[in-house]
Amino acid sequence: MSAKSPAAGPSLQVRIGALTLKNPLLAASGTCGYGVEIAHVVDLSTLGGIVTKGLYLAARDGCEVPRIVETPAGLLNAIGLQGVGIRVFVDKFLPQLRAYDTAVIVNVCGETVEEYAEVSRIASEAPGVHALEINISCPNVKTGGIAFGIDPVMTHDVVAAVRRASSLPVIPKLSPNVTDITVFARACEEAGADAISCVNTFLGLAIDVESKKPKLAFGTGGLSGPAIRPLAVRMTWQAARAVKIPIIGIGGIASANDALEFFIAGAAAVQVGTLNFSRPNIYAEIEGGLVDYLTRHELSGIHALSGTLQYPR
Amino acid sequence: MSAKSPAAGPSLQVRIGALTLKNPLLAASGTCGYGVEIAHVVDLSTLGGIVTKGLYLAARDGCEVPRIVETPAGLLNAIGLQGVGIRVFVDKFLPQLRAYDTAVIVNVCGETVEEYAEVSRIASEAPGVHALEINISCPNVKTGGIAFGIDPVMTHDVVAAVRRASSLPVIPKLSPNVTDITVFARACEEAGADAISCVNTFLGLAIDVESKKPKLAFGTGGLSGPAIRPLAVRMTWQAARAVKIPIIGIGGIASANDALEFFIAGAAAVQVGTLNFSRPNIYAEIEGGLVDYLTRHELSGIHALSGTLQYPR
Amino acid sequence: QGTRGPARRGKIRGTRPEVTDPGPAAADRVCPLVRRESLGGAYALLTFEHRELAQAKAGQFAMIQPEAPGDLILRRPFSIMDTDPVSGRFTIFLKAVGPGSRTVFDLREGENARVLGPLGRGFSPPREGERVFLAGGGYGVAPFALFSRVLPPGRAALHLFYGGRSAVDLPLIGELERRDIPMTLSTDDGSRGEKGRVTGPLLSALSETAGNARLYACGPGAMMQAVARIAAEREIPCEVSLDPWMGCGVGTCLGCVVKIQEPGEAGPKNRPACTEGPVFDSRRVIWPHGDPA
Amino acid sequence: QGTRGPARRGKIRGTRPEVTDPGPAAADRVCPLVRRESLGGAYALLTFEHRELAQAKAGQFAMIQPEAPGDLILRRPFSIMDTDPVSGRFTIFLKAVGPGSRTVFDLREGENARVLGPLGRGFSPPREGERVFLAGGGYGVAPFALFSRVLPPGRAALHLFYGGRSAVDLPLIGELERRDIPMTLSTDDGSRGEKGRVTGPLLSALSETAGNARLYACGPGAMMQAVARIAAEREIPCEVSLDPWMGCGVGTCLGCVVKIQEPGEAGPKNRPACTEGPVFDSRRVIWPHGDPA
Ligand SMILES: Cc1cc2nc3c(=O)[nH]c(=O)nc-3n(C[C@H](O)[C@H](O)[C@H](O)COP(=O)(O)OP(=O)(O)OC[C@H]3O[C@@H](n4cnc5c(N)ncnc54)[C@H](O)[C@@H]3O)c2cc1C
Ligand SMILES: Cc1cc2nc3c(=O)[nH]c(=O)nc-3n(C[C@H](O)[C@H](O)[C@H](O)COP(=O)(O)OP(=O)(O)OC[C@H]3O[C@@H](n4cnc5c(N)ncnc54)[C@H](O)[C@@H]3O)c2cc1C
Ligand SMILES: Cc1cc2nc3c(=O)[nH]c(=O)nc-3n(C[C@H](O)[C@H](O)[C@H](O)COP(=O)(O)O)c2cc1C
Ligand SMILES: Cc1cc2nc3c(=O)[nH]c(=O)nc-3n(C[C@H](O)[C@H](O)[C@H](O)COP(=O)(O)O)c2cc1C
Ligand code: FES
Ligand code: FES
Repeated sequence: MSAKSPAAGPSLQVRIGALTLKNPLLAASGTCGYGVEIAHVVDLSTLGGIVTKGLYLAARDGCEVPRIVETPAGLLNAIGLQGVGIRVFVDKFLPQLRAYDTAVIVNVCGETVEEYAEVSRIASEAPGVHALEINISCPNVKTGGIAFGIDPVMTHDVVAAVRRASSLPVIPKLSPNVTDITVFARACEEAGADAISCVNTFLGLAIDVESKKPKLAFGTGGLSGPAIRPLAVRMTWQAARAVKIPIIGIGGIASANDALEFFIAGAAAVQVGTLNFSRPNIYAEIEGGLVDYLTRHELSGIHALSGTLQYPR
Repeated sequence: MSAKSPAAGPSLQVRIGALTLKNPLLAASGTCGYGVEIAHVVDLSTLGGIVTKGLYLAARDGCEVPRIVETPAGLLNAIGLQGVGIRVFVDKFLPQLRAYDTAVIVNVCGETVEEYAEVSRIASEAPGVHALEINISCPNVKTGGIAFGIDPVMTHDVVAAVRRASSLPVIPKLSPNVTDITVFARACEEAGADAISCVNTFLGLAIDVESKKPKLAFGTGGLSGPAIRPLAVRMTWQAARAVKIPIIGIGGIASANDALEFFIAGAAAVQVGTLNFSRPNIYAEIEGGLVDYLTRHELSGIHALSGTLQYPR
Repeated sequence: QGTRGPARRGKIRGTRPEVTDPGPAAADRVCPLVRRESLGGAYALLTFEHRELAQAKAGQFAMIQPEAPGDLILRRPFSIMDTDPVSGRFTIFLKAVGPGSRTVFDLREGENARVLGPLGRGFSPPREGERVFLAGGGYGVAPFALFSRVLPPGRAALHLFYGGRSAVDLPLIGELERRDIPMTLSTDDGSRGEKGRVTGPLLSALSETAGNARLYACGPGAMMQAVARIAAEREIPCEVSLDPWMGCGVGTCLGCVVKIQEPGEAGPKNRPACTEGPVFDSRRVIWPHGDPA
Repeated sequence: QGTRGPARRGKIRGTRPEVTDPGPAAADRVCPLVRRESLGGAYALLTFEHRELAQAKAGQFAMIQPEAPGDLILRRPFSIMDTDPVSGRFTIFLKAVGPGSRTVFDLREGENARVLGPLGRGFSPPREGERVFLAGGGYGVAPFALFSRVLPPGRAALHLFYGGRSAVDLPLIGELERRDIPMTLSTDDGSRGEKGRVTGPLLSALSETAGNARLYACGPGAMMQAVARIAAEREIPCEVSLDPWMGCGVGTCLGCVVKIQEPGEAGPKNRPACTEGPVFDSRRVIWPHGDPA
């Protein structure tokens, strides 16, 4: 990893397994579509990478509306992985995405281990896909999804199958809805994962008291946003100490300061999710804040900050 | 349970096992001291009950400061169960508390199963204690605490031991830091619990990026406040469907509407925690809101609202 | 929720002209509030300054929140009611109904708002010689202010049916009169204009209409659905502007999907109203509650 | 963090008279802001109206937040700087340092604040004939405004040492002069008053003092610790007003504990500063960083 000298300004470049990102800021899955949707609002080339909306083999229509509801400092969503399917993505969107200087990471979904493997194989053969994020943690589908992410054995099976099906960096995305995240981090490492995304949304429920029905048509949903940040930072810290592979921190990042918490906790890179909806240009602000911080603290690069938390015990 | 006729106004009376509360609003453990501290700010007789700060056999000095830090719509705390010990509580505070028309619930802590049992025995023999809340879910102590709450077998052992040691209603308080809260709810029911408190705080971490140290002296802390409400409502709903004993809903209640979400999800009563700090008089507001809602919906009492959620599946 | 298709499927004429100027590119801008006018109760007119946004097309909207940090995460969508490309200003008509609209409602002159826009596909222009009938209610009447001003020659043949529950629910009358838009008012309780729904006067007008007509509806769902039904029965081209709950405005959150069935498709698909709409050919819309009796 | 005990333990005289009027009972009140005066930069004086709170004792504080809902959960503690029992008003001196103080700082006249107070144990009055020396810095000087006004006869013998980093850090000079409190100013950079820390002029004053003296310190931790040390060495009674981070103000959150060792106790105990303080006999205080060299 070419860590520039402070003179040349701190380096934001990071390595995620075989993948090198020009900066550690990624747009999280499900919050930036297939990238092209936001290309006119934010310059994709300023991002280290974008993670696509979850993709199965076939197209899916997702849940009924309402699909999103705001909660205190949070967003509860049950989209249900509406998507065009991996083939349409490869044929229609990927070519447009390649015009931008940013890493393209496909968020892989499946109802069976075989589907995960097949989607991964198709994505891997397409030119312009840089890595696979394995979504074993979506709380908003009735089959698959989170079921794979709360059982260490199933987690291992899915990751191992994808590992066999692809030579791209494999990045399982963990569910926070577990007692001990380190168990799942280790299962992923043993199954051959190159990195770990930490974390997906927390299972929540919001109720409309007048109708006595859930506010979301699906019922429960996944909680994201600043509300969950302290929990996501804690899990990132736990996971980073449990495994050797890099951790991508995710959860409630709304400023450079928030991102710094994840790096210090042990993240090698971070993803911004919910805040894409209200602050599409937040990346420039975060990048500026990181450079300023690294300069003030005389660090050669962001990689030198990862895992520097001074924990009391 | 004497459900008044709508004419006489809706009833707020609820039963928690053998314990009858004149209203379903309790002050949560650790957020109202031993009750007497707030007696001059809020009329304790307007509360259904108060749950004491966690009590061990001996007095404890707790964690170093900083012990609390604000997060988005949340509060992260690591107090470390500072307390006077059960005997001093019984001798010094309990007599003063008995002057008020409110149920006194002792929050029982222990480093061993035996200590839980002994604290429970002492509390049970003291006149004026109405029930025991078993704290198997404090994330801020190095021994005991949450360890008991994230292992169903240990949960069962603690609850069973307390059950044997006391004839008072036994109310284990569950930790939300688990994959499946229903497993723990059932373990409590099988061990003879009369009700379940749902939930304690979520394990979180906040980092001061300039010093690269946790913002709390203890390191990690427990997240509470509105931020966690959707997660606590979901767990209350899951627990209520898993067991027959009543559930006491806890987590981020800041208004009558928030409390109603818990009742509809299946809670028989609720506790207000963090909001005691900023809105000590919130109980009157919540009680007024409940009565208004029950009247508008022509319900005989709050008991008739519990578990009325119309879930889509 | 079961969803049924439209009652009758007449021959579907392509009602959206191939080339519709999409308007200026969307971007996230910070705009100062230069004028705030209360229209009484929860209603207000807010005029912001921004060159590009002042180029917005009729029917487009923007995602807006105060620049000052608040306790809400998402912005809220508001239609561009009117623009002044010369002075570089645009106006929204706002009804405060909850926390999000309230934060915008509470903005004071001189304060800034974050405005992501202009967004969405607006109304398509009528064809030469078509008689244009507009049906508006609630905040939905807002975009017709701009729409009616920018209409090509056919303008004279335009007529607006503006309805609400009661007189107080027609706060925009003054603004619309100032733009001298021919109007027929109606209220459910008869406290202003004709008694009853907008569809009443609309129907009688249609029956008196010789030649081609085109409908545009924007307002409460039930009203738009009723107008769509009238259009379907008479095989009159009709556009409706839907307003599902929106999270991002740019097609990424998929929170705003509506069921749309394009010609030749086996069944309806969930499509984001923020990018494929908010204005849709009413014949493509599968209404959530099926057809009204 | 290891914590060491005070350097020397002289004989400890009971410095807190048995009966100190605790002031009016604390309660949660909604108070209108009747006067807001900026003192430049991040400093402001805020005067609220409330009969009971206007009875607060010197050294007491209140937990304050705007009545309008915001995105913060906890209130913030602020000392009662002065009161006017007649008009039923009280004033706080505020420095905006972060989000919580900022929300109070941003209050406009006419808006309401939730004020929980008066809270805590204030300063104990000096004994007959004692010379009173006050050491204040930062917002810590605020409570001395009220304290000096309500002092019994001994008043003449009072002197305030007001110090800060630089001249701009002494924004309260005007207010204190208006109450003609005898003052000696000092700044670290010498831009106003004597160059150096407040302890400099305080020491020389003490050396010139015949008879009994009593010290009161309120300000940055290091300053209070230095004053406490001076008092300990000379066995002069001294009270310090501590300001740990506070969550509730009433003794329930236990977020504000400080290490206090009462006479006869084996070791220090964590005690809530909000109820047992914020004013403590300096000899009971175990400072977090031990004694300064
Ligand atoms: C394309 C579009 C254009 C719009 N144009 C305008 C406009 O010009 N002027 C204006 O005042 N409003 C307009 N709205 C509606 C406005 O966005 C909502 O009123 C606002 O988002 C409500 O948010 P809130 O936080 O204030 O209230 P919330 O508390 O979020 O909602 C208040 C109540 O309204 C319901 N609600 C919320 N959003 C919507 C919605 N979009 N449609 C229907 N019901 C909703 C909620 O379920 C709740 O019952 C438009 C909406 C869309 C989608
Ligand atoms: C008894 C008491 C009396 C006080 N009287 C006044 C007063 O009269 N006028 C006034 O302006 N302020 C006073 N303060 C301090 C004031 O309460 C804090 O500045 C405020 O709580 C900071 O909160 P914030 O959200 O604005 O800043 P935060 O972002 O919470 O804090 C800003 C910075 O200050 C630090 N900090 C926060 N609170 C404190 C504290 N209590 N002590 C030391 N450092 C802190 C934080 O760690 C952070 O580094 C008093 C505090 C106490 C305990
Ligand atoms: C509307 C929405 C849709 C999402 N869709 C996906 C998805 O398709 N696949 C996935 O792995 N995560 C998905 N997520 C989770 C986010 O990628 C991210 O892990 C989570 O939101 C936490 O980050 P945040 O707090 O910054 O939003 C979604 C989140 C939201 C809010
Ligand atoms: C400062 C603080 C101290 C607490 N102490 C205890 C405790 O001693 N025992 C316990 O069972 N729960 C304790 N809790 C947890 C609360 O009782 C409650 O379960 C939690 O805060 C969630 O409710 P809330 O969101 O309304 O605060 C504490 C919470 C806070 C914020
Ligand atoms: S509002 Fe987000 S997709 Fe339409
Ligand atoms: S501030 Fe809560 S105990 Fe002192």
